[in-house]
Amino acid sequence: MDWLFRMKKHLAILLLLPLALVMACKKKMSFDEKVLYQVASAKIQGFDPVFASDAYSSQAVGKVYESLYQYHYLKRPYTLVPNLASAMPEVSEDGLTYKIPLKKGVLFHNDECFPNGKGREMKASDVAYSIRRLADPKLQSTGWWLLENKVLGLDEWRKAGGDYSAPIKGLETPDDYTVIFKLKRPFPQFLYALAMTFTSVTPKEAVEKYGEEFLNHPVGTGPFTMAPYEQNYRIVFEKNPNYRQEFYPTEGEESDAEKGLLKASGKTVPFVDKIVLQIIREPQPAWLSFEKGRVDMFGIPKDNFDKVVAPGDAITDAYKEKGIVLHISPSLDITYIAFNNADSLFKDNVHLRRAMSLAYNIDEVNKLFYNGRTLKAQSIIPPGIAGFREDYVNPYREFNLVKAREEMEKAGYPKGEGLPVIKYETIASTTSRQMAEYFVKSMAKIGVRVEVSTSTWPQFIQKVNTKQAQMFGMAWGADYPDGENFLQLLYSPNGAPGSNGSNFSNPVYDSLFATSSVMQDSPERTALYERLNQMAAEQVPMIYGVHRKSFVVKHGWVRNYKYHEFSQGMEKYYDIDLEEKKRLYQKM
Amino acid sequence: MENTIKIKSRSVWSDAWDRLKRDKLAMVSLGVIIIYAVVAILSATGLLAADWDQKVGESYMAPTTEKISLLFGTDIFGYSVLRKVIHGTQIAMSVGLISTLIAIPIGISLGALAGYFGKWIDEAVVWFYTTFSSVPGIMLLMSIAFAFGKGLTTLYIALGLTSWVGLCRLIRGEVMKHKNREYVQAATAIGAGNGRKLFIHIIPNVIHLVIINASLQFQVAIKSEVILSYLGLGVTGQPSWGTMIDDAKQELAQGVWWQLAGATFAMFFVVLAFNILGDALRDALDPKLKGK
Amino acid sequence: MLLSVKDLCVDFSTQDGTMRAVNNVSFNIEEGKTVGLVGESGSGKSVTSLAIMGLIPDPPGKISQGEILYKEQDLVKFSDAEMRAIRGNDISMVFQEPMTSLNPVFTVGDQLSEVLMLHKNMSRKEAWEKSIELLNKVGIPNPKHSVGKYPHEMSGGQKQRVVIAMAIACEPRLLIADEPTTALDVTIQKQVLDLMLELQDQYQMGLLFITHDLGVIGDIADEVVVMYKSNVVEHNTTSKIFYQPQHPYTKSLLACRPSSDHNPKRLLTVSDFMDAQGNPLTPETSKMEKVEKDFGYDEEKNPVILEVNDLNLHFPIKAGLFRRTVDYTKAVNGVSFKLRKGKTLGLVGESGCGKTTLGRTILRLLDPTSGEIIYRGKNIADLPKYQLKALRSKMQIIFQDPYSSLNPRMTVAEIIMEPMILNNIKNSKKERFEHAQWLMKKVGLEPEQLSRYPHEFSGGQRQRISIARALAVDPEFIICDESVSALDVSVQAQVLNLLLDLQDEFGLTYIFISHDLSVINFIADEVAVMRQGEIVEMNTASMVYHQPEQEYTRTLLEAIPRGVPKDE
Amino acid sequence: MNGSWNYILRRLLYLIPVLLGVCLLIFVLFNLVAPDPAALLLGKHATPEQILEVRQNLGLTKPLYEQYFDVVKSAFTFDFGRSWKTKQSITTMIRLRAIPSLTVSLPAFVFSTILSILFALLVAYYRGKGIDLFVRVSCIAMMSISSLAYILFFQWFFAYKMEWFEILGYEPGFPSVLPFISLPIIIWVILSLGPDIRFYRTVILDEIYQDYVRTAKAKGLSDRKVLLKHVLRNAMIPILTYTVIQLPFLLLGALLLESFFSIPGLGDMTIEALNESDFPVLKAMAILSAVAYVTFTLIQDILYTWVDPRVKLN
Repeated sequence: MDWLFRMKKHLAILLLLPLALVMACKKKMSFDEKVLYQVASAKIQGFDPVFASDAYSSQAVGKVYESLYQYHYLKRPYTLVPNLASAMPEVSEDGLTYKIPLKKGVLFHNDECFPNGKGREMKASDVAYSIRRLADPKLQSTGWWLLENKVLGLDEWRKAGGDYSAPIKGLETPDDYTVIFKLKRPFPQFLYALAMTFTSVTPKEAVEKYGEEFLNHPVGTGPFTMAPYEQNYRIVFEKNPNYRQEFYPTEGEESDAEKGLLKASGKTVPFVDKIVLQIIREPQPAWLSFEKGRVDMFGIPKDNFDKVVAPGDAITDAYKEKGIVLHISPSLDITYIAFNNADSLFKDNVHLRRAMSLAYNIDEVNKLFYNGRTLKAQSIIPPGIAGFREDYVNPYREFNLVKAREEMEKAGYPKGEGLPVIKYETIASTTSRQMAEYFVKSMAKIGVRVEVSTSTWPQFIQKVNTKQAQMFGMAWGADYPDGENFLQLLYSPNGAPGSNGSNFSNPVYDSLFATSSVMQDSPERTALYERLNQMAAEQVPMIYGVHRKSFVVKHGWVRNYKYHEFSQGMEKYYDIDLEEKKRLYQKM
Repeated sequence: MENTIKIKSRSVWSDAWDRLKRDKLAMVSLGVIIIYAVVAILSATGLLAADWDQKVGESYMAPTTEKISLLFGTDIFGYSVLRKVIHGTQIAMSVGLISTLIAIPIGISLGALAGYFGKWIDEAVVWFYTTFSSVPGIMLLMSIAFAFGKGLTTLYIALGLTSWVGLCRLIRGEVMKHKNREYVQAATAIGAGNGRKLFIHIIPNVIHLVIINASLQFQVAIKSEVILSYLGLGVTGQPSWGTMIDDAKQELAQGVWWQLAGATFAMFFVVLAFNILGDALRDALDPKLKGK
Repeated sequence: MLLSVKDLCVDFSTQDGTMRAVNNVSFNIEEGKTVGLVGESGSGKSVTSLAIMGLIPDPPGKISQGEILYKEQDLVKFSDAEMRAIRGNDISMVFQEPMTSLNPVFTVGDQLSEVLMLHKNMSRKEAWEKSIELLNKVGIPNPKHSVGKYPHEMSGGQKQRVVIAMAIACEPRLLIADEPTTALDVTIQKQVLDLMLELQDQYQMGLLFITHDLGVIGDIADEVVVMYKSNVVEHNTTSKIFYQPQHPYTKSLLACRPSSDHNPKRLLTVSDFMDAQGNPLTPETSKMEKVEKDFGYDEEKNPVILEVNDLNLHFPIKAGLFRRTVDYTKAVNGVSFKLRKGKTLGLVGESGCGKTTLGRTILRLLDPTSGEIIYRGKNIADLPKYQLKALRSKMQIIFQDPYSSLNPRMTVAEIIMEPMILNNIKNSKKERFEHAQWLMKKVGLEPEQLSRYPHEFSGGQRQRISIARALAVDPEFIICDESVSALDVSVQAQVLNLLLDLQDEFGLTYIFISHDLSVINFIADEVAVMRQGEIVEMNTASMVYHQPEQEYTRTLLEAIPRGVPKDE
Repeated sequence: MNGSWNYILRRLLYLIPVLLGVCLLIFVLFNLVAPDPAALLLGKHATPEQILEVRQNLGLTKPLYEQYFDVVKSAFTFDFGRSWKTKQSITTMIRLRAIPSLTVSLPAFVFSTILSILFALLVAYYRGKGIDLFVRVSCIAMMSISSLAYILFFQWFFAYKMEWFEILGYEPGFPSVLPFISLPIIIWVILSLGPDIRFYRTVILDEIYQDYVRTAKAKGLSDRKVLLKHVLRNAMIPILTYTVIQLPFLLLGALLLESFFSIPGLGDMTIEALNESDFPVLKAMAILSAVAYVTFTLIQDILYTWVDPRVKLN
């Protein structure tokens, strides 16, 4: 090792040598193949549809599996169209029986689980099998709530232990291409359930062959296939060679044609050969990767808004130059700060709740945390869904300290006197922490003292579920585009540990909700929804925050992109313009 | 002992202090630490940067020399980053101090007991810290957070409870060595009991290791606060360097570098000072290592 | 002329400024001749030898002046590479501490071959063969096997032989030996010295022999250079030095070493020959009186205070999966003796013979396996610990290493007062302090120094502090465990005198443990020779010395350096 | 030799109390203290009945001693079952995740160790000179910056601005993995260089003042030769202690690095599991690291006998 001393002067070169080697073998972007680079910010749990409860897993599952129905890619408001079903169902008068015809010639992916490794045709029995899996008590699917207490005989089947050979009254397959569902009671949202990933069709052979490992061996009917999942942070999907003939939609919203979204009309999907899904947890590297064109499209983290977005929601020139396009679309969600209405402090004190709502300057929140690009929420239902009224203004939503102080007096705590310190629960992310800080400051202005308690997600959930959280920040995203999905957040039977974490309980609200929830879509139901929505506003069971917007940036070479709230499986419509990519790449 | 005090003599400690005084770098470091401590105290008593939660400008203003409060720019709320940095000093110093104060008594007492009494006590302590150190530290930290909830107190406890093993091991080894030294044998010969041998004779002879360890533990705690903030175990309700650096992970791509820079520099100097002082203390207190 | 050192000055820079370690030292060594360099620790003798080897650590050390002429070439001016060619080849060196001067992780053969391969261009195989030859030459048994051993697998004496083998491997012209035998037992010391002389004779090397003990080199050196405080104070042929010493320091060195022929009442020390400024004094001749020790005893005045009967201390040897005891090391094996008040029992033996263990067992610092320790009629061998406390004030111990036996974090006052506090001697702090002051005077230290810390004292002074601490409880019985072995001969004499003075004054009883027979002879009334945990011979000192019964005792006695010049 | 086998066997038996302790520790920490995972697993539409069912399925309703016994059982059978959260087999998870972790941590560890020893030798050789001071001060300075700051800055500067490396990701296989792992490795090396060089330097200097070094010099060996042969070999003993004991932690990978560079490693998995109260995964990781820890201390002991002939396994 004597060389070390002789080489002292050249040590730097010695150190840099391996570095140069690494740089030499840096990856080159290929322009020969249509590859879509996507990003997700949380890991994919696995590829079993019955567990695909989080957004990213469900999107990943949606590339490989299909449900009976799907949302129309371009039409708004969101409407259902057949996917594996060949047509919309025949629904009986009483709304209890759904007869669904299936497409013929739909093949499963080629997989070892089938004889000769050739994917066989998908049949009605596969649908029934998949529904049984969702209800199987041994699996404890996270999507069971969707069908719980809805399909005739399914709950009993589940109670009895889930014998796959046992018949279920409400689930019949008269022939290979027909499935009949019989419901216990009217459930107007039932079809939405059949469009969710939970109800995707899975072949029995794969489940039986792979057993518990099924979740790593996706075998579906979807537009893309993938090799056994190895829990990598980079998942590669390939175009399904067995895919049936599916076409790009020919109609859409008015503006779609103008945006060039109809150019591909009638063409066979999918367009891309490959999808590379990269999981990147931290926003900084995700953004940097996007900028470098390593990722094709990307939902912007809030802090990068300013850099990308010029005033007026347009993209900044610097990015426009690079061909980057920004899509801003309202998303079907609501953020809120919930009161625990089971807490004696808030239970019967609507004035206190109102006072706190009035003291919380949502416009400022909008500006600080969402760069002023969200919609102030008046009540619980977001725009774009029946029940939302453009003209409705919640009297307790405005920022008005004078009124807030009046309410404080009515509440019996003038200037906050006598009011105990309120505990605000939040999770430990950077933004949540900053939001909590802002909330504390706002409440201090009317003499309400708030103490922040941060937790990890499990702790937070536990506190909410055991009704220990006094106040907490939350958000709700639509499972399906129906007001019911939002209004049920305040329905008292859904109290903790259910989705009504605020434990709001109001007999009038409950009975109106019960009525409306079994009604088919109709003006009467919309009126009822509106009434419920107004009650939700005036009772202030929670301080409403904002309806967020989704900000998606994509590179110029991604074609046919349109924001979709329920985007699982929509990648089949995307296209990559390789010429454009090459051109724009040179600019970078 | 009235008579003795009058006669000036040089104990090991005063010798060490003399040696330390001669080390200019160490004295500068000590100065830096004192300045940080003063800033922390001033901030804790509300004399300095008490108004950190006041807006001084727009959100994310770049650093400018126009106003002192804008020297490091502003954060998302338009708060002065400089004030936040100053306020963060208080958190950093208290995290360092308190977690060190928690870890050291545990480390010394377990280490000394194990090293001195040996036999099953030693076996038990060794088993305990082997068990303890074979579980990944991060799990311990997180579960302590589960047990105590989030916040500053948890931070103190979590960092304190997970950092005694090194010291314990060190003290155990040293006590074992000293136990067989002739001066301890001599103490036995004059009739000293276990307590006396351990506390009057052995511990004062290993305590310098504790001081060196403490100065290093202190800076490790300050650095750990950043990691814990990233993991969501950080301080809430007030700015700390950790939360500032954590914020920066969303800001940097946007060109907002000053929160990261401010907090990193503030941390850099105090950690550097503790490191240098730790080294100097080792040289001064452990003369056999002098000059290394 | 082989080597000629001229006006050598070596400076060390310290925090308190420059310190001169060697001042104007000059001497010559001729081929085949031996020069002894004598002086106490810190006198500059080792630095001189390092300067010749070019091994002065720089910084902080520096040769500031003078020449070191080796075969007419000035080594001081040599470059590092030139010096390396000389080192180990022309001039080689043997160090004091055989335990640490070999690299523990290489085999003896590796370390020997290394020097041969370096200077003699031998191949690994040749060097290995030569190494075996060398080991044979220095008297290592079974060299073929030993060559593959690691240093720790050898005894101290064997290690020193290996170091010597390494030093002579390239047949150097000059061999420097820096206290090569100080750390060894007397018997081994003798063998090593004989070996070196033999080798010197064989190769006709020049030999520079460094020691603090004039006695050691009396019979080997041709010339002696005496160093005191960085300066050469006397330089002459060995016989002149021994028979006509000029400088008072040389005289004191000659007088302070006890020997079996010369058994004075008290040893003469440096302070008898010169004052602090170095002015010569005339020593009190009364001290030099030879005494024939009185071995008789008076039942009244000298009752038996300690009786040890069949004392055993066996350490278990554990082995196997569950650490079961498979055998015992018999550190103390069936030892019995009686000790009378006011008398001194000398316990002598080679290192590892169990003498230290025996001493500590008697004090119950270690627990005996079986046997009786009857102190004043009471068996204390199995007394529970809490009852021992009362005995502690009666029995004390003074350890070997003055550096580790005092707690460095306590002042001398605290050290001396601690036993008083523990044993409730004196009632107030003030009284204790006064007693401590009185003790300081008794052991020959200034009472003002009470507030100092141990590290501010020299080795001899520290040993005095240890004595003061032992005396603080007013004991009647003290075990001195190699208490003077780590001291230079000049200091050793002072401490021995002090111990005798104190014995006279307080009627103390000693067990004096040492490997040095001349010291034992000087101080003890009765001598017990220990070997492998057993007492092999026990008799009055003069009987043991003059009419030893055991072969083993005889070997020990023969090993004592005669302390007479070579040419006599 | 029989003695050493006994020793090794005895040390392996020591695993039992340590594993029992680790089981107790994680049982207390995660079964008693950590939040109930059932509700979390069921998502936002949970009902009390379902929560109860899930708790039963997970064995959380069993008596505590039985639950502890289950932990112990899995520790000794190495059968960790499946993750509560992802339903993945934990053994597979660990197998798949260990590779990326080691792909980063092992080369990083090897590089940093070799580099630091080289630097330490260099500065020990030139001790007290300018280069020594410079390296020492740089080491301390490098250690004084938060690792998070390094990651944020390096990723932004070297990968994004300079485009020297891939920003993130992980592709299995060689050499395609290189551009992804180099930056994390460089950051790791930079983070460990400071403390390592300091430690090795102290260790080497401790040896440099030993007597045998003087003997070696007296033989006529050059300073370099002495340093590289005699000193280094002896310094290997503390160096081994220091390095070997880091090995079990390599398995865990680097937490922050894995998160920021999207490397699907075990450290990242642990953090996720902590965030999701995924008790079986945490249990498996704790047990695994305890086994690794005890095993590596044993390996360390065995290596001692190799570098230091004075040490015998006993």
